[in-house]
Amino acid sequence: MESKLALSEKRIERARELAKRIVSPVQDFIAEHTTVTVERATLRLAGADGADVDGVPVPNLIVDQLKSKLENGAVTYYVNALLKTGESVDGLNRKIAEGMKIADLPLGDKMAIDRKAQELVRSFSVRVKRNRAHREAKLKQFEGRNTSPLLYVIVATGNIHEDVKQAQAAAGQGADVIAVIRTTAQSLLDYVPYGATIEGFGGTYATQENFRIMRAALDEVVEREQRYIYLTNYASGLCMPEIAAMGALERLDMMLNDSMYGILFRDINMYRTFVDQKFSRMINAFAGVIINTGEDNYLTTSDAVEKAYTVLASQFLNERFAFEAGLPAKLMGLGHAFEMNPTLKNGFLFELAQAQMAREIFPEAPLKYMPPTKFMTGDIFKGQVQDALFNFVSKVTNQGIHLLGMLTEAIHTPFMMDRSIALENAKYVFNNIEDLAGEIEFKKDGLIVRRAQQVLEETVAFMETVDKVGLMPAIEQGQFADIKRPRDMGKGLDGLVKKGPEYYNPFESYLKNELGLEG
Amino acid sequence: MESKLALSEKRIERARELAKRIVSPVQDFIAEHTTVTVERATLRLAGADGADVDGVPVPNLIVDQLKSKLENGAVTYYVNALLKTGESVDGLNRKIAEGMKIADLPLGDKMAIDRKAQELVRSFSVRVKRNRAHREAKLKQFEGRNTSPLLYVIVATGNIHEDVKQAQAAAGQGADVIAVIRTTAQSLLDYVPYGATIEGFGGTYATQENFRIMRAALDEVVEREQRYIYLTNYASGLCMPEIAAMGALERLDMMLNDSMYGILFRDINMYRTFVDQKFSRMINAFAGVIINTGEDNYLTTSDAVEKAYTVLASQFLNERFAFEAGLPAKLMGLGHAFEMNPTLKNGFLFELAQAQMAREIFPEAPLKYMPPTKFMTGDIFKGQVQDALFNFVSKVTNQGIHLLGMLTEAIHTPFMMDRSIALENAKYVFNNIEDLAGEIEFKKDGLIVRRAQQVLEETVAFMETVDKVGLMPAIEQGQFADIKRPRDMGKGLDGLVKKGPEYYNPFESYLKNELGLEG
Amino acid sequence: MIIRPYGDTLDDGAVQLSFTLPVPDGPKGREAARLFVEKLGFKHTEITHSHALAEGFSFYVAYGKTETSIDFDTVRIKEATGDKVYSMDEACEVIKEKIGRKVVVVGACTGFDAHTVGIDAIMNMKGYNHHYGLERYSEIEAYNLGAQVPNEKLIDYAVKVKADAILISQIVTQKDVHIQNLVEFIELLQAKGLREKFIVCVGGSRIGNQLAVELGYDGGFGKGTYADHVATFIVDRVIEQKVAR
Amino acid sequence: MIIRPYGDTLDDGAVQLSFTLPVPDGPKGREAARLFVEKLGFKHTEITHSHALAEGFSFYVAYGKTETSIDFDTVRIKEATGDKVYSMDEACEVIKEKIGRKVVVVGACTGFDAHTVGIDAIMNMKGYNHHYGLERYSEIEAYNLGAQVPNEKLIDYAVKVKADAILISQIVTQKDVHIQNLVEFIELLQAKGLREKFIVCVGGSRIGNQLAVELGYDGGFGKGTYADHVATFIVDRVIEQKVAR
Ligand code: B12
Ligand code: B12
Ligand SMILES: Cc1ncc(COP(=O)(O)O)c(C=O)c1O
Ligand SMILES: Cc1ncc(COP(=O)(O)O)c(C=O)c1O
Repeated sequence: MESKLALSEKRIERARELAKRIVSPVQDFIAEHTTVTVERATLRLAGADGADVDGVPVPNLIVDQLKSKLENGAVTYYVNALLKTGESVDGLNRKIAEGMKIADLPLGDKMAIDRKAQELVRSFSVRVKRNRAHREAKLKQFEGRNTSPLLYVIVATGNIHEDVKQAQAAAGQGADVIAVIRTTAQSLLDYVPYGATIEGFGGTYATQENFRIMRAALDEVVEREQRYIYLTNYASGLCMPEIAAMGALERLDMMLNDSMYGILFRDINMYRTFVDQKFSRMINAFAGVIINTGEDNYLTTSDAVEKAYTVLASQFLNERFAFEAGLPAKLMGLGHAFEMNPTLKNGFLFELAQAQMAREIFPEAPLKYMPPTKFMTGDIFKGQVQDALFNFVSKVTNQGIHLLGMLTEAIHTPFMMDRSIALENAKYVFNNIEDLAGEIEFKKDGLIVRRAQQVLEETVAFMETVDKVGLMPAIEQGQFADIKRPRDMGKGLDGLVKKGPEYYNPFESYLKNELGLEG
Repeated sequence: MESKLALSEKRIERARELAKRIVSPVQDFIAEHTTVTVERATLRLAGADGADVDGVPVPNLIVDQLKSKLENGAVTYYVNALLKTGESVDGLNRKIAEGMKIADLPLGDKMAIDRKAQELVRSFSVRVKRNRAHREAKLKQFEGRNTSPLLYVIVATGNIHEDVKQAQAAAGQGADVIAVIRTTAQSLLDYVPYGATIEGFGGTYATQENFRIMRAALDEVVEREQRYIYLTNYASGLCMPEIAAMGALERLDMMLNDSMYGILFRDINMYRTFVDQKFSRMINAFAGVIINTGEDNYLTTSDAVEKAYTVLASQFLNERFAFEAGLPAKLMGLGHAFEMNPTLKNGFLFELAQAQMAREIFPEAPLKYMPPTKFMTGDIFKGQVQDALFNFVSKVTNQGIHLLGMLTEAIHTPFMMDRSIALENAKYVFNNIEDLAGEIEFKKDGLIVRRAQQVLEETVAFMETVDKVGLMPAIEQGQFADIKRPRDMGKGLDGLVKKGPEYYNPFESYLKNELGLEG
Repeated sequence: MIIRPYGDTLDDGAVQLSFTLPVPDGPKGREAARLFVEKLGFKHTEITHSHALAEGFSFYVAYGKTETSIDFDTVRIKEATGDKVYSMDEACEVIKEKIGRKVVVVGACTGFDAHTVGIDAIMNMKGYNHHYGLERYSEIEAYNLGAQVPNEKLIDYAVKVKADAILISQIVTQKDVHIQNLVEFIELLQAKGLREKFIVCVGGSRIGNQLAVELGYDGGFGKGTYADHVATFIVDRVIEQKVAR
Repeated sequence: MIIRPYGDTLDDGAVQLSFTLPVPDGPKGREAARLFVEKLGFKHTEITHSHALAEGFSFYVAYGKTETSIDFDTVRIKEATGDKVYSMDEACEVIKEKIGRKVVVVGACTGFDAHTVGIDAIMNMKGYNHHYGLERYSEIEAYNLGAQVPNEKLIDYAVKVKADAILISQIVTQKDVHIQNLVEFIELLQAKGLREKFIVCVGGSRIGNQLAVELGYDGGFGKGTYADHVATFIVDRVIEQKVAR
C-alpha cells in the first residue's frame, strides 16, 4: 500500500520505541503476579465449570477456598483433587459445587500432578486448536464472501434466546460479525455467571452457555449463508482472562480486550488490569481470537479533534502490550472512532485523515472503526447521513472491522429493523465506492495530510512525556482521558496475588511456549 | 481550476466546433420564422395582459384575431390600436378582453407606430433592467450568504398560497432557490392562464400573478434571512417565450429552459421549439435569468451509464443554442443528473467522474445537478443515503445549482418536512466536506479518469454522426433519447409562422442589439 | 394469529413515526406531539427529536409502543393474479391452444399523465428487469399509444383494432387525480355500451387490485409488476369469457 | 385550536410510520401492515416499502392520513423551571441575598449506570455548551460522586455534607431499569425518614419533569438541560422552604 499521507517513518518508529520502553517495566511487574481471575481462567482451561446452588461458579469456589495458597497457582490443587478423588473433571466440578473443599486435601506427588496437568493442557490444546482449525477452514471455504470491512452489529436484548433471533436475522441480512453486548455492569462482577440467561439490562450476560448457544445459532447461518459469521464478546472487566478462556473454548472469534480500558473507564485497579490483560491476550493469541481495543472510549468524554493523539498513543500501547502477549498484528483490532462534532467544518476531512493515518501506521491490523455515537441525536434521518459518511470513510480507508452506526443510537439499543437499515446503508455505500480507495490521492501539504502529520507529532510528544514519568504514574496523574487512577485504588486490587516461589501454571507455560514468549 | 481528469482540450474543442456546425442551419431556419407564442411574448413585453371572461388571455385574443397578419408581427397591431383608441395599455387590454377587435383597425403611420413602440420597449427595458439591478444589488449586499452549490427545492402543492408557506419555510431552512413546479401538462397548453390559482396537480400553474405573489413572498424572506432567494419557473413547453417574458417582468431568477426538451419529451413540433427557444433565451439573457437545461430527462428513460454521452452532447448543443441567443456561460445552468442504478458496483466513481467532467468542460456554467429520482424507492431510509452520496458528489465537484433529493421522491411531491430533512442532509454533507474538492486528486489512468475520457469520446463520436445527418434528421431518426420526432408532426406546428417581408418586432431588435447579436 | 409490531421483543408493539404539526417548536409542541401519538393508541411514547420548520410549523420524530394488533389469519389479499403466473412462452402456448388466435392489447398512459416508463416496462419489446414486454409475445398483438392519451381516444383505438384488453397506466396520484381519470374512463366506456367488450386493467406504482376492482376495472397492478402478470391475467380472462359464451 | 399533522396542506393529517411485523414479507404481510396502520386511525394508508428482515420478520415503511387531532389549547406542560432561568451570576446573587449561605448539592449517576457525561455536564467546572457547571458557582458547594453510585451511598453522602439537594442522573432506560432504580431511591429515603430533608432532582436524556414528579421527585430534567436550569430550580425551592418554615 502506497502512503497517501507521507507520514514520517522515523516518527512512527520512535512511537513504537517509546511504546516498548513504556510497557517494559509493566511487563516486569506482570511477570511476578497472578490474580484471582487469572487463576480462575486457568482452572477453566483445565476444565473447572459449573456453579453451586447460589450461583457461585466452581472456579470462584476453588479460588475462594485457596486463599493465600493461591500464590502457588490454583491448578496444583485442582489437579491434586482430581488425583486424590479419582473423579473425572465433571465429577470433581459437581463435588466442588456441592461443597467439597479441595484446598486442604494433602498434596500428592508433584510429578503425578504435573503429568495429570499436562493431560488437561493437552485436551485444552486439542479443543482450542480444533476450534481454530474449524474457523480457518470455514474462512477458507467461504473466502471472499465476507464484506470488507467486516460488518459488525450488536445484539443486546438481555435474553440470549431473543438475541439468537436478532443475531440470525442480522447475519442473514449481511452482518459478518455479531457482538453480544454484555449487561450493564457485568464488567464489575468478579465472577462469570453460569448458564443460559434471559435477563439483562442494555445487554446479555456473558456466560459460557450463552456463548455456546449463540455459536451454534450462528454456525447454522454460516452454512445457510455460506459465509463465516464472527462471534464477539467482551474479554474485559474484572474477569478478562476467564472470558478469554471461555471464548477460546467455545470458538468466539473476537473479543473486546484493552490493556487500559478497565483502569480508566471502569475504575479497575491498574495492577490487576495489567496482569489480567496479559493472560487474557495469551489465550486470545493462542485461540486465534482477534482483539478489539477500546480507544473509542476516549472520545466519548473528550473531543475527537483535540484528543486524537490519545487514541493513537493508546493504539501504540495496546499494540505493544499485545506483542508482549504473543498476539500477531493480524489479530489486533485496534480501535478508533468517527466521533467529531458534525457541525465541524471539514470534519469529514479530519476523520478521513485520522482513519487513513491509523491504516498506514498499522497496516496489518484489522482496525476496528467505531461509528458516531455521542453526536447522534433523536433525529434518525440526520443519523442516517452521519452513518453514511462514516461508512464512506471506513471503506475508503480500508478499515478492518466496521461497527455499524445505528440511526437510533441516541434512543434505544437496536431494534431488528434498525440493524437492517444500518446494514443496507453500509452495503450500499461500500458497493458504490468499492474501488475508490485506490483511485484517490490527497493533495500534498493539504488539510488532510497535515492533519494526520499533526496527530502523529502530538502522539509522539505525549508518549515522550509518559515515557519520562512512567506509565503507572502517568495514569495516576490523569494523563489518559483526564482521569486520575491511583495505583492502590480501584476495583479488584484485592484479587492481585504475588506469585510464590512454587507458583505452578502449566497452562501459562504451555501458552508461552506455543506463542514463542520467553520466560 | 486544475484538471483532475486530464481531458483532451482538443476533443472538447472538437465537440464545440461540431455543436456550432450542427446548430448553424437551425439558426438560419429560426431567423426566418416566428410563432404564436413568440408574438404573444412580444405583446406581453409591450404590456398586453389580462384575460376575457372565459379566461382566454389578452395576448391570445390578439394573436387569434390576427390570423395571417401575424407574419407582420403582432406589435404593429397592438401599438396601432393604442394609437387609434388613445387608450393606455391597461385600457386597451381591458377593451380587448371585453371583445374589441384590433386586427381590422386601419393601420396608422408606420413612423408613429414605431415611435410609440419604442416607448413601450423603453418601459420594458427600464423595468427589466431595474429587476436585474435589484437582483444584482441584493446578491452583492448578501454576498457569501448563499450556499455553494445553491440549494434548490421545489414546491408543488397546486395552490399558490400553500406554495408560499412552503417556499418561505424552505427558504428559512436554508434553501437558496425555490422552484414552483408547474401543474401536470401545463407545458402543453398553448396559452398562459391568468391570475392567481389554487388548483393544480403535481404542481401549480405558472401565471404572472402567481409569479408576483411568490416573488413578493420570497423578497420578505430575503430581508429576514439576509440571503438572496432565487425564484425559478419553467420557460418550457408551448409557451416558452411568454413565460420567459413574464419571468423577466416579475424578476424570476432562473428558468427551466431547454432547446430540445419539448421536442423529445413533450412531443412539441421541432420547428416550433427551435424558434421559441431562441426568443425565450434572448429574453432570459437580457433579464439576467439563469437557464436550467433538461439533460436529466434523458436519464429517466435511458441508462445513465450507457447513455451518458447523450447528456454531454445535449449540453454542448444547449450551450451553442444559448450562445446564439446571447446568453453568457455564467447564465447557463446546464443539466445533468445522478441517476445510476444504486446496485452498480463503483457507481459512485462513475457519477463522480461524470460530474467532474461536466465541471471541467463547462467551467463557467452554474451547472444544474439533479438528484437520484428513478432509482429512489419507497424505502425512505435508503433514500436518505442515496441523497447523501449525491450531495457528496455535487459538493466535491463544485456544481452550481444543486437540486435537493427528497427521501420521499418515489412517494409524493415533497411534504414540508421532507424538504427540511433534505436540506439538513445537504447542509451537513456540504459543511462536513467543505474543502474536500481542493484536497483530492484522481489516480492517473484510474477508473474515474478513464470513465470521463470515455464519455467525452463517445460524445464526440455521436456528435460527428449528428453533424453528418443534420440535427433535424437526427431527431427524426430517433438519435436522441431513442425517440423519433418527424419534423412535420408534434404539437404546436400550426403556431409556426414564416416572417413576412414586413415583419416588425422592435422588442426583438432591441434585444438583439443589447445582446450584441447580429441581424 | 394475533400480531403486533416488533421492536426487539415479541409483541412490544414498537413503531417509529414522524410528522409535522402546525405549531411552533418547543416544550408545548413536543408535549402536543406526544399526546397526539398517545391518541393514536401508543403507550411509552417518546418524542426523540423536534425542530422548527417555519414560523408555526415544527417537525417531530417519535417512537411509541402500541397494543393495537391485528389478526393475521383474517388478512385477505386480492391480487389480480394468483400463484400461477405464465412465462412468456407458456402464455403464448396457452393462447395457441385455448384461444386459437392472437390476443389484442392496447395500452396507454392516460389523461395528463406522461409517465410512460411503467407502461413501457409492460409493453415494450425490451421489457423490464429481464422480463420481456407484451410486444415480444408472438401470440399477442400489442399497441402502446404512449403518453397523455385522452380516454376517448384510447377507447376509439381499442374499438378500431378490436382489442381484447385495454391497459391503462396512472402514475400521478396527487389529489387523487388518477381516481377521477379512471372513473371517467369507465363511465365513458359504459356510456358507449362497451364495458363488456374489453378486459380493462390499470397499473401504476400506487395502484392495487383492490382499488382497481372498486373503480370498476377487471384488474389492477402495482409496483413490481411484469408483463408476465398482466398477460396471465388477460389470457385467463379471455379463456373464461370464451367458456362463458 | 384543534391541530392535526401537516404534510403539505393544512389538516391533511399526514404521518410517516415504520415498523416490523413478525410475519414474512409479501403481499399478505403488506396488506396486514396496511390494515394495522388503518387500525391506528389512518385513512389513505400506503405501504411504500417492505423488505424481509428474517424468516418470519418483515419491515414496513408507511404513510397515512389521519383525522385524529388534539386541542392544542388544552396541552399543559409542566417543566421544572418556568420562563425565568437564572444565569450563573444571577443565581449566585440570589443565593447571597435571599439564602445567605452556600447551597450544597450532591450529584451522582446511580445504580449500574455509568453514563457520567450528563451529570458532568451539569456539575463539572467546564459545563456544557458554554454553560458552566455547578462547581463553578461561587455560592454552591457541589459534590459529584461519579458513576455507578449505589443509592444507599449517595444518601449517606448527602447526609454527611448536609446537602440541600441531591441530583441523580439516569441514562440507561432499557426495560425501565431507571424507574426501578429511581423508585428504590425514594423508598430508601422515605424509609430513613429523610425525604423532606432534600430537594431531589433527576435528569437524563429520557427523563421529563412529569415522570420525575410521578415518581416522587421534586423535579426532572431532560435533553438540553444546563446547570442554569437545575440551579434555578434548587435556589427557588430552597428559598420557598425557608419562607415556609
Ligand atoms: C421518471 C419520472 C418522470 C419523468 C417521466 C418520463 C417518462 N417518459 O415516463 C418526467 C421527468 C417526465 C416526469 C415528470 C413529472 N413527474 Co415524475 N417521476 C418520475 C420518477 C422519478 C420515476 C417513475 C418511473 O419511471 N418509475 C419506474 C417505472 C418502471 O415504475 P412504475 O411507473 O411504477 O411502473 C411499474 C408498475 O407501477 C407497473 N405499472 C405501471 N403502469 C402500469 C400499467 C399497467 C397496465 C400494468 C399492468 C402495470 C403498470 O408496472 C411497472 C413495472 O413494474 C417518479 C419518482 C419515482 N422514483 O417513482 C416521479 C413521479 C412519479 N413524478 C411525479 C410528478 C409530480 C411529476 C410531474 C407532474 C412534476 C411536474 N409538475 O412537472 C411531471 C409531470 C409529468 C406528467 N405530465 O405526467 C411524482 C408523482 C407524485 C404523485 N404521487 O402524484 C413522482 C412520484 C415524483 C415526486 N415525488 O414528486 N417524471
Ligand atoms: C457516551 C456513551 C457511553 C459511554 C459513557 C461514558 C461516560 N463516562 O459517560 C460508554 C461507552 C461507557 C457507554 C457505555 C454503555 N452504554 Co452508552 N451511550 C453513550 C452515548 C453515545 C452518549 C451519551 C452522552 O454522553 N450524551 C451526552 C450527554 C451530555 O447527554 P445526556 O446524558 O442526555 O445529559 C444531558 C441531559 O440528559 C441532562 N442530564 C443528564 N443527567 C442529568 C442529571 C441531572 C440532575 C440533571 C439536572 C440533568 C441531567 O443534562 C445533560 C446535558 O444537557 C449514548 C447514545 C447517545 N448518543 O445518546 C449511549 C447510550 C446512552 N448507551 C447505552 C447503553 C445501552 C450502554 C451500555 C449499557 C452498553 C453495554 N451493554 O455495554 C454501556 C453500559 C454503561 C453503563 N454501565 O451504564 C444506550 C442506552 C439505551 C437505553 N435507552 O437504555 C444508549 C442510548 C446507546 C444505544 N442506543 O444503545 N455509553
Ligand atoms: C475494551 C472494552 N471493554 C468493555 C466495554 C464495554 O463496557 P463494559 O465495561 O460495561 O462491559 C467496552 C465498550 O466500549 C470496551 O471498549
Ligand atoms: C426543460 C424542462 N422543461 C420542463 C420540465 C417540466 O415538465 P413539463 O414539461 O411537464 O412542464 C422539465 C422537467 O424536468 C424540464 O427539464
